[in-house]
Amino acid sequence: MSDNPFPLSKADLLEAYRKMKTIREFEERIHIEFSRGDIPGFVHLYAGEEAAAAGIMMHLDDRDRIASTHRGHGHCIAKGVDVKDMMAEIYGKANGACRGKGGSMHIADLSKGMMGANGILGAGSPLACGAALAAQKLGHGGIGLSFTGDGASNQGTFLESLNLAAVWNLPMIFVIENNGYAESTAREWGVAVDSYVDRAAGFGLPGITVDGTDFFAVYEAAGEIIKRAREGGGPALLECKMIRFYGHFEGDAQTYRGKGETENNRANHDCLKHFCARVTEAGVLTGAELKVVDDKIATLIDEAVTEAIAAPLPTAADLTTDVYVSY
Amino acid sequence: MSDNPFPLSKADLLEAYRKMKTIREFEERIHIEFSRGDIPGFVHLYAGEEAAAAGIMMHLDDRDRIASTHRGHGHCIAKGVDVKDMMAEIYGKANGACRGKGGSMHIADLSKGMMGANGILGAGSPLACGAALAAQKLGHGGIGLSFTGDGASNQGTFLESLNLAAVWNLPMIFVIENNGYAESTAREWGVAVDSYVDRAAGFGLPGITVDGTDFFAVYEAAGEIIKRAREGGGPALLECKMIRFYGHFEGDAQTYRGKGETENNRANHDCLKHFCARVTEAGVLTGAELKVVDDKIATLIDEAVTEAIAAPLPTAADLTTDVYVSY
Amino acid sequence: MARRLSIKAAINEALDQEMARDPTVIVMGEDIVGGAGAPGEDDAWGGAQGVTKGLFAKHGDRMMDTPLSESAYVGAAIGAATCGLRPVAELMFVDFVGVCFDQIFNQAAKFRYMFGGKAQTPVVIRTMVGAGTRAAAQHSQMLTPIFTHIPGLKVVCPSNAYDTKGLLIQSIRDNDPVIFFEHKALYGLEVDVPEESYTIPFGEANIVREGTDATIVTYGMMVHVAIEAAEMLAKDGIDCEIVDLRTLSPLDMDTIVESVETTGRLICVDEANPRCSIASDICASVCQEAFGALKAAPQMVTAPHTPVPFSGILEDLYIPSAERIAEAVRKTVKSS
Amino acid sequence: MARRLSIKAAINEALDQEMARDPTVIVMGEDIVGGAGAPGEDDAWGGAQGVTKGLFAKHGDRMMDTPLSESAYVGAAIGAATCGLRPVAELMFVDFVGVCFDQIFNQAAKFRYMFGGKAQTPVVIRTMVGAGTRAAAQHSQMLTPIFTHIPGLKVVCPSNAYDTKGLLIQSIRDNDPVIFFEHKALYGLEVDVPEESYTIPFGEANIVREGTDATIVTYGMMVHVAIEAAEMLAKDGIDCEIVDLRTLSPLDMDTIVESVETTGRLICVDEANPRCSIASDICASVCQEAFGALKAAPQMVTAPHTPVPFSGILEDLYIPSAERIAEAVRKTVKSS
Ligand SMILES: Cc1ncc(C[n+]2csc(CCOP(=O)(O)OP(=O)(O)O)c2C)c(N)n1
Ligand SMILES: Cc1ncc(C[n+]2csc(CCOP(=O)(O)OP(=O)(O)O)c2C)c(N)n1
Ligand SMILES: [Mg+2]
Ligand SMILES: [Mg+2]
Repeated sequence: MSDNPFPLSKADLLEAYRKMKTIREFEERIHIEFSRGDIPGFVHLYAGEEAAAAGIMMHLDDRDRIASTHRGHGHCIAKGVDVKDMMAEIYGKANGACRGKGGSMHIADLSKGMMGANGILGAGSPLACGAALAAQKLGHGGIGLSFTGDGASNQGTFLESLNLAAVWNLPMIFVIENNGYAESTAREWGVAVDSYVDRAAGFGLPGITVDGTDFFAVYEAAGEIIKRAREGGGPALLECKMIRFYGHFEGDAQTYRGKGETENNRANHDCLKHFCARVTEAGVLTGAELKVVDDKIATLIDEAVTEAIAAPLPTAADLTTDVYVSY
Repeated sequence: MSDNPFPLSKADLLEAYRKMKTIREFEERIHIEFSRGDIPGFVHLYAGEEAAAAGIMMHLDDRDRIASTHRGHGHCIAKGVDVKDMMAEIYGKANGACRGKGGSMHIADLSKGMMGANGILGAGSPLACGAALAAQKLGHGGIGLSFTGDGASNQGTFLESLNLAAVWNLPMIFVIENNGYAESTAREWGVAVDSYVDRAAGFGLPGITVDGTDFFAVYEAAGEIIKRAREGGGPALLECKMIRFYGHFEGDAQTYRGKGETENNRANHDCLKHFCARVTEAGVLTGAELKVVDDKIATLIDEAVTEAIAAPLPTAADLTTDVYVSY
Repeated sequence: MARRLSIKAAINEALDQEMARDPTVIVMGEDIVGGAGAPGEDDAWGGAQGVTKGLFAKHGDRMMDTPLSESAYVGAAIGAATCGLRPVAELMFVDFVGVCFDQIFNQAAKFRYMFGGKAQTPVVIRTMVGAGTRAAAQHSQMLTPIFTHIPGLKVVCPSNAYDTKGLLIQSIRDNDPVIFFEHKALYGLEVDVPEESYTIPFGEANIVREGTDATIVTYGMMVHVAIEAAEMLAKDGIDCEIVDLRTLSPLDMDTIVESVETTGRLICVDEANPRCSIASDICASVCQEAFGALKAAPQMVTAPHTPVPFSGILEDLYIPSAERIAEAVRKTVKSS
Repeated sequence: MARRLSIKAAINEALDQEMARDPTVIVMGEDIVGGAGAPGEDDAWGGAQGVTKGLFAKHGDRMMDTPLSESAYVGAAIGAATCGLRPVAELMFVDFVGVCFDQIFNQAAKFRYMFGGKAQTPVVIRTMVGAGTRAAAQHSQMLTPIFTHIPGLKVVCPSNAYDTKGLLIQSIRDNDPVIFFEHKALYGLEVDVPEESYTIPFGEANIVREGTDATIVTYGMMVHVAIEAAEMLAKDGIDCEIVDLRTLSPLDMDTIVESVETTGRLICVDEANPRCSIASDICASVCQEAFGALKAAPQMVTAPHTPVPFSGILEDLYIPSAERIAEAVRKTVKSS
């Protein structure tokens, strides 16, 4: 076996792979279960975008807080939220991550630094600035990080946050997940500027654009700006250009896509395939090693679904609890 | 008398001077009347900033719509709102521009294209985009224009509007009135970026910064971008660096100012003095000609105050009218 | 000629007819056309629920997809309304109002008053409300009381396709800002709807069921739940009158009071949260105006004082049920 | 040791004491220090009304001036509250809430429920309310009903300096999001206030005047107007009890109902607009819970269904007056 040309140890590479593959399997399975009619509500899948979540989250620990979007499963998994708790939540069960009260769009686990998926575009950025502020005031070395879609990058909440983070010099990272679409509308139609680096510059923030389907590119760029933020160097923006494999939400007929667009994406722009090729070609990980991870994940997801289906529903008493800490 | 080196006719120069001087006299008089205790509520004076309003408004007519700020008197006067109606409004009288219901912060006259002063920072920009949209759809060649303070430039409403105007290619001009302060706070403290041209660029808009105390600089820059917008060339941003002679509002002790700051501003950075010097030194207008304008304005303001004081108050019946067009 | 039409189709038809009739009517919202700038189908979505599908083919660039900036485009619709257009802006879910509330409650609602009667703002804001689709706390709210509280807004919430068409056309022609609430759980519901254009005046409630024993006042989806309750109660010989408010502001107090004067019993039903709700608003007004007519304590049936839960079992308990309404009616009947 | 203290001073003292006691308390808002980056005095303003003046000298960078971006900094306060701080964010005027409402009603208010009880958000949002200062339609609103409608928020509106200090300290220590309403017309009002730190629990109304003939329920500035009305009525032999709610959510229904059971008459007074108001909320709840105790139709005295007018003569008519309250009381007394 050759030398490791990557900036991650073998163990870390396996961990990164585990994150990405878990997200992929989780989402592919939900796609199937949703189409069966078993999963209620709005579900937005992260499949295809895994390298961004994993490449960033490899640099974070439980001190660090992230604020996510409506498309939050990938962020949750990469940040360490329990997969079975998530699945139970998506099924609306009493043992779910939010005891069945939140659902796909509101999964949170503050103990893991996951401040919540969010049903409101742009809402996570001010909240993550708050996390960054708390880190700054409490001095624990953590950072705040928010994910924002290309479409949501036009929300005033997000834009105001760029300025706030800049003037307060917060340890804050803004990640733009540019998957080219906001629902059915092309990014170019809703945003007049080509690069989010320019947008960041207009607020006094350094920015960087990377190929978000390339785990290593994300990992490297994120590592640099996260390190700087941690050391008091202030906020930055990271644009990840990426690809959404499924529709906007489950049930989207996607007639706005070009002919063969999805097939081409799956065949040629799959961040997982890309990662596997890189690590095996470099001879750092073997197909067999990856397969071990795959098998564990397959079992985990199977169990998660089976257990979620079998889990108890909330009861009537749960309806009116948890509105306040004290009444 | 020498040739006219200015891009305005003599008549237009006199009109520009009339606008600026009327604003100055209006504001100086309100300052006095307010300190007497005769004027109720919040009053924010535009004195010192006249060249921006006049330099821009010389290019606009009644088709064009402007959305103003809390500091709106100057915009109103420059856009042609009746000075006596304004004064009566500020005194809360039944014959005021808003029949006494609006006051200083809400003066509007849609027939003159003045969509309203506004008590909410940033709120005017979306509204003016709507005016620009109406102009675009109705094809009457008008434009929309909003004024935004340096402080208010951090409001999401303003920032979202930049993008909206860009993607819809609206005939829309964003004017940043950068007077260096937001209330008592220095601009640099609340905005991390030096130039609003950069901020505009981050949304795909061309921008330009001018010395807002120089009428001719404002006139020229505004003329160019307004012409382009009118011709379908799309939106632009104009930053005017300017000086607020008085406090944030009437009653502000201004202890945040530097020693001698106001005296220096009045002595050396007075846009009116600057204008007068330019036009008389060029020999285009004489002191006597300006004096004629001054005298007319002095009489107008005197009458405006006297008549406003004498005017009738609204009556009880007025309290519940004008909530709806139809009930 | 009437045909059976869903609420969704009635909205589409009302918009279509008004756009055809009046060139100043424009429609805007997120993905209300869909597919803009994308390689595939134009008009790919017609809004998140397909409500505006097909209008792009007929009305072209008067159907405007917006960037995801509610403050900017709702504000632009409002501004344009003061400048000669009659925009209909779609706020996909009412739950999103928090990012653009200022433009609605401080700008549109107040222009006419602040400007001394010299402005008019004929804008319509269409928006989805209501629970029942497992969409959880940020996509299921009513929020009707918040808008009804604000002077200067007109607030409409129809319960069927006939009213939807007539009230939406009225909303577009009305010269005041109108918030038009569409209950997402009712979109598919069909009734007879005339092909011709027609308006239903604001401030006229509809008695959807006549009865003598108790008056149920409600609106939106709850009209149907109240009807179910009334049918249950009819078997027990309790005869309910149901008042469908149709517009929450202006409010048709005359019809409500008249009904209560006949029945002597009032049950206010509201899918919104209980505090400062439409239910409490009507209950209080009736108690003040027609106290003498009441034979028993008025009852309010509302959602609990909680956000909307995700899990279906909890959401079903959250939404006022026919059983709860029937129980409230029985309480008023028993206690007098 | 008690001294006479204004509401303004009471707020300042409560913030000071809590910041001294708990290092996780931070205070933020626009110009709450003032003079930041400017050449002159630091701490130049202490907020638009000087309420926080002097706290910067004692607490330094835990007093944070913010850019003019309410969504960003109110949201940051909320986010920080879920991460170990206890931020007190000032929204200068409640009228500005339209630009940051989402962070309050969809985020802070709903976290605990949406996350299944696993989050807590100890944030306080202090904000000025009320009319009377000729500040017109966008700087004079109450909007209390809008916040009271939202489950997950606690809503406080004190009427005097004693309550202000105790309720603000409670608000800071409370683990739920609190909206703390300060009536600008009351800032200067002085009463005896102890120097020591103390809390007043939420959900406990205060009977500020005992009486036997009628119960006036109100809060904020209207408490003082109600007292004036009660004094007028006392001359006619009508003896009013006045309930000062202090917190609008949670609501102390027990105290209200108990009082109405004694007096048999209810007058709800609210400076807010009438529709879906605090007045209608309480009126309706009392009618439902204690109908039998009412000897006469309950009365509501509120602002009219209009924006707040600028001209003093109109604004004075807009604000509920002692005369209007007295008239409403007389109506209930006469009619029974
Ligand atoms: C304030 C707000 N406006 C609109 C929506 C509806 N909505 C949900 S997701 C979405 C598209 C978001 O696109 P983007 O930000 O690019 O994220 P992506 O879905 O591509 O990950 C829209 C319009 C919302 N949830 N919140
Ligand atoms: C949304 C909102 N936030 C805060 C305020 C209070 N306020 C009024 S004027 C002002 C300062 C504005 O500064 P700037 O935008 O620079 O305008 P200037 O006063 O300098 O003309 C503030 C904070 C407001 N009116 N609206
Ligand atoms: Mg996207
Ligand atoms: Mg300024």
